[in-house]
Amino acid sequence: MLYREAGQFKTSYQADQAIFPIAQDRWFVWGLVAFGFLVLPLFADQYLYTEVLIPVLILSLAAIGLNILTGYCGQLSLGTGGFMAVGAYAAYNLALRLPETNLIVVFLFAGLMAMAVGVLFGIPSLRIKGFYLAVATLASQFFLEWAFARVKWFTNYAPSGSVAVGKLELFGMPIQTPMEKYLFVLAIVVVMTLAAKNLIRGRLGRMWMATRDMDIAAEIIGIRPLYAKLSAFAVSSFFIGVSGALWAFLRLGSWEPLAFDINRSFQILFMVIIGGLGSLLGSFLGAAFIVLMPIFLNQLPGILGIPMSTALISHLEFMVFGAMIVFFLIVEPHGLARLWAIAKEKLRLWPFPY
Amino acid sequence: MRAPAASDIAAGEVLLSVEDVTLSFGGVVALRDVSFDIKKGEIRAIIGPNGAGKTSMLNVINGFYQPQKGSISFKGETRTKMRPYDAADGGIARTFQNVALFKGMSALDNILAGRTLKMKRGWFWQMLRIGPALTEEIEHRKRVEEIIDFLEIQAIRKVPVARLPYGLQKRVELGRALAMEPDLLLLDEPMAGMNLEEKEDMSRFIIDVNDHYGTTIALIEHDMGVVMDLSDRVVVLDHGVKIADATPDEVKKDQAVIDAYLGVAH
Amino acid sequence: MTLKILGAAVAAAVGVTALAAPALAQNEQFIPALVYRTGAYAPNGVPFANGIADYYKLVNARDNGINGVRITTEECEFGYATDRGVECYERLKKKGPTGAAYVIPLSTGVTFALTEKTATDKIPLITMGYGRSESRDGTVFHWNFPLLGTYWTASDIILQHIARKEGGFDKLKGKKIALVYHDSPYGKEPIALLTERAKRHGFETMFLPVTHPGVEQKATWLQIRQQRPNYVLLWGWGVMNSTSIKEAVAVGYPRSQMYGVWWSGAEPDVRPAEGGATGYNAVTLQHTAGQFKVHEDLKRHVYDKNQGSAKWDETGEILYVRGLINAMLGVEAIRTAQEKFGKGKPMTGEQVRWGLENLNITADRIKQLGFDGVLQPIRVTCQDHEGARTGRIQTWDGKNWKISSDWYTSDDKVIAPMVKDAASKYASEKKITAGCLN
Amino acid sequence: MLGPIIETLIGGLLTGVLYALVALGFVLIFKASGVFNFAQGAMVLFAALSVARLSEVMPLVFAVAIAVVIMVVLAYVIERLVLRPLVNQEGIILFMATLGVAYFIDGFGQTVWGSDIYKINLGIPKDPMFFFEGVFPGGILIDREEVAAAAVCAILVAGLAIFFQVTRTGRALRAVADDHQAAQSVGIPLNYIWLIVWAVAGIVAIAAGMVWGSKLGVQFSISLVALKALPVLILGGFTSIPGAIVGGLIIGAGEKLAEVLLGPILIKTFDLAGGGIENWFAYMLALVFLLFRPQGLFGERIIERI
Repeated sequence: MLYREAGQFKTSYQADQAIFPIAQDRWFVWGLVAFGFLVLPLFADQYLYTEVLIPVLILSLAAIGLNILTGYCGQLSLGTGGFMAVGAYAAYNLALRLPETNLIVVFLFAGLMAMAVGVLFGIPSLRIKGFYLAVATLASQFFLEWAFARVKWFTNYAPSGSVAVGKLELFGMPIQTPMEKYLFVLAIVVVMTLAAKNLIRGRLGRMWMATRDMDIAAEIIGIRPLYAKLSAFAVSSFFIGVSGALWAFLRLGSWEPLAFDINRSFQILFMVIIGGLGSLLGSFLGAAFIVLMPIFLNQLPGILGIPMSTALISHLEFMVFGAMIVFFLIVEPHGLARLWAIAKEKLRLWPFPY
Repeated sequence: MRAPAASDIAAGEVLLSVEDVTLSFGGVVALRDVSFDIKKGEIRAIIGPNGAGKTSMLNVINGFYQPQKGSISFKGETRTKMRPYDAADGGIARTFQNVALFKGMSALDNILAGRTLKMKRGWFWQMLRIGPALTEEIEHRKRVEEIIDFLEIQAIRKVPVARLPYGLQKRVELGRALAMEPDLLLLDEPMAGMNLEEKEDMSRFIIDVNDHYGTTIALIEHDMGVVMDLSDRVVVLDHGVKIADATPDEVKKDQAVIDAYLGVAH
Repeated sequence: MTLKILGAAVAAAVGVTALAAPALAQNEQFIPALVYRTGAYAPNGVPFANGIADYYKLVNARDNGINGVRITTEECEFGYATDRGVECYERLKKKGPTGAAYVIPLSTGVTFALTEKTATDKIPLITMGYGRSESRDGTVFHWNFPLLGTYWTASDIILQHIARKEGGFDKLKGKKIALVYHDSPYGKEPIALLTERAKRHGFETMFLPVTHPGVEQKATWLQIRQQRPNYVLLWGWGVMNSTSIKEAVAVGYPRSQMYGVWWSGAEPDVRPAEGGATGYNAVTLQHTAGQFKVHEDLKRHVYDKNQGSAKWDETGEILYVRGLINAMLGVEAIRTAQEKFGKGKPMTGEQVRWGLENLNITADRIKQLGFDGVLQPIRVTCQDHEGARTGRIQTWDGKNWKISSDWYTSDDKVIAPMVKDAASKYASEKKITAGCLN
Repeated sequence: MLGPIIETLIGGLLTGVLYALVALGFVLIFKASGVFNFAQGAMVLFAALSVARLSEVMPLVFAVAIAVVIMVVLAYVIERLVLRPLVNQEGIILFMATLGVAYFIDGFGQTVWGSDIYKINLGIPKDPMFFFEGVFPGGILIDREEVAAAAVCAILVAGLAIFFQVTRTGRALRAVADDHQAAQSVGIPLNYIWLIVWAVAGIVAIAAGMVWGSKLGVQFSISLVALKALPVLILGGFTSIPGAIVGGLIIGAGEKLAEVLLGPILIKTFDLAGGGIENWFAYMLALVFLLFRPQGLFGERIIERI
């Protein structure tokens, strides 16, 4: 009964094509955004910011990027970690060599550099499909990881190979305390999610989805496969690049190439698959799940009072993690987003059985 | 809907001509020295028994296959190496023998996908979706709504195409092809697997498209009744060779066609 | 059915945020323990973590904590991954009545990541035998304590030993020394000192990085076989160490010409190669393997009450003993802080920092603690956070480690200027004014 | 200079054979069930751990026998709990399921067998053999262990090739790989076939695990060797056994030659901090081949029909 769209008729095409045509959805999302900006900062403590909210938001941005490439355009990629590294090091070098540049420009530059590299490594996708492409994108992952560990210019000749970021500030306001960092990340993520939603609803999104579903038919109705696939790689790498820069600047502070290794690519791929391929909401749900699960598992013995050695806990973490992935894939191959949709449908009937 | 592109060819002139095209896959010869033309505004049928090379012919016209010999001239200019999206750009649209719709999208989105070539706004505007991008989106949405009304599929606008019955899927595919506002529409067995009542609907649509929009149509069909009623001229292919090219009445009486269909030892 | 799953997922998410940490009694000193007991670095991480945990149990059991303040600790697994290490630090730094007393990251990568954070959170970093070599200069790195030796010290001691074998530093001219190192901040630390020494004495250097986790080294050792360096220095960690020694056996490079840093010279590194590792040398962080007087207390107070985290015969191994020593230095620092800021009270991070900076462990204090013959006196000052710069070379004879040299002290004429300009470069970059805290 | 090149080449070829051994497991399961099994690395680790720990308490032969039993049981559990509910799902869902299985086996293996470094000694002497001492200074070094491993691999490959081509179950396996439904429709017991395939892949994992285990010591990082086998797969094609061998040889030799010869050149020209180009060079090499043949050297051509 809570979720009934009876009586909500659209009079204009614009209204019909809105992001959330059903009023309940609209209020829910506006409520969520307002909660994020206004209510949460009141009671969230430092640990909640740095270990839960900021990682989930930044990684969902990367998950959105990968979702655009794999969920909407059907190109499987395992190179996410490498593209995040490109964003991080591009931002670091720009901030180092031109210290006064505004933080927004730094992150935009990071996105653009990752976009360029993404397109370059997207070219094989024109001839290669499916798992061959996934393994081909591993070439970009290992090459980028190697380049940032070896070419000294990227890490400003630091003998240790690890680079660090100084004090951040935006239009004069310092971004130091966890809350400021959180609000900055939240603002960027909300804006970029809206941009992603608009791209997906528009012409570009349809081209991606057409290429995903049947690329021959797409070609025949006038969609150039080169344009569709490379634009997907470009936009996806832009999102991943910005997320890489955010991860380095706001989450880590000081990092080395190993922070963006192959495990990062797998982590983001897990988020997209568990969250739900081809759904922005799925990217957020997947990111939240993958970030919270290990933390929750580490604290579980403490809560239940069973003394466990850390080795056992971390082995358990591996096992439960693997089991959860298999469980979710069996129960709902289309991920948490579909579960959410089913829940909404249940809400439509809720007190009544049918 | 405005008339097809203001092409300089007057009605009745040759819109597309196929000059002795030969297509072979390794040893297998699909088409051998086939030549025929399609005049502007007419409904041209291509018939022949199974495996005669009808779909291959369509694929050559639409640039999916590259013929080993011969050429095709469309709207006056002869083209050699052509990719399918160049054909689409030039104004050739088509439907498929076994429906090739985008399963992950709704019927409305499938038809809107047909508008891709017509929409011009760049990424930046699409991202903001305000001002010019929004007006463009709305304007093209209006155009698509006209096609939806024309094909009477208003009810299934938001339904993912995978859930639609076969007949409606064929209609959505026709809608997508019409959304490209083509000069030449290639229909590959639009009525295959349909019952009588659906066939009548589809025939009415084809005639309306031809009259209302003046679109030239090349039709591949097995149902002789439909072919004879709808088409102005008929090409008959058999084993990749053209054996007849005339009006429906002449073709009906042509002995070679009857042998091809009824099967005579060659 | 699916609604039930959704309910469980939501409960899980809520469970985490509304989580109340188990409240700790007031009079306890909390010390976090960043460990790795799984993954490619477990073979070295496990004995070290056991050593630390057992020493805290010993202090609690034998002397009922430090002047009556019992030690509580909590382990957090981070598998030698820098970002998970930072995550563990963030989670454990506020626990206990006065927060974390100090942090032992056991990873140079995590040390780089935490250097700035610990300065703002006011929690000292004890990086015994690792960390940033320039953090020895306490006037700039107020919160870092690379006690007993940095990697510049280790590599300098090895070079002094090689020079003595060759008959003097001038004999090194024209020789070729290779460094096989773990491709991370840890592995890259000695490169600066080796290049500096190479410039002074004219020997050739050859740097061969091994990518994480160090399983694939065939090409590296084929290069060594072809270029024939006179000596090979090994800066590996985890499974990389044993793989290096096995590959050396495979290409026939004499193990007697191989010298490992104190983190590449423990039993888990040499046992897998069985007989092949005989003759392999490593520099010692002062101590070597074996059981000392402190082990007797350990047996009576901990292992007899089967509280020990390792098997008794493993307690003599190098990394376990190093864990004991590291915990001992931490406890002594807290004890020194309590002398000044009040006995019988848990110390804050800032007070422990003062304790560390004024750590003075004399020879008879070492005897009292049961580490005689193992350690030399350690004197930490604001300028010198290293405290001691001595070490020896030990050799694996197939069954256990034998000391094969007498004490060396790293040459400050070479290292001091390097520390000076590296520290000043860091100070200018981070806008820190050099000087001692209170 | 010729001596080192030949030596590196031989070393590379032998390492390539070891990669092929791991790649074989991938090919087997992909060829017979269309599943890109990312858990092969974890299975190699699990097999190596079980052989190592068992051989501590019993002679090697018994340890291997029990390990075979363990791997068959593991295969049954995977098939029953993971694959059966996911029949007819698209490739990416099955790929993700194997990723989940890989994590589970990693955790489970280390919980049961422990995460220290264990030894497997196959009784093969470890010191190297030297040839052509006269011709080249220092002779050509060949690692006896790897030669033995190459022999093991050759036997396995021959056996599997025959198994696939000749035997009835082999043909059934290939039918299942093409189309699950079609195979089921002609009465091939799909689940039974998958059980065989995963069990055989488990046995191949034991062989790979023992060889890599004796070379590197049995430890968690063995499961990362799977990442070295991927370029072999894309070069040789996912569906061909000879492809895995040829791919392994090319990648192994190419990787080692690049590291030893190309590495120093790159370091000088770009003033890099060290070489280590093996990892990405193998993938780039495979990628170049892939651009010419998008389905690998021996893989079946993908034909698109509309």
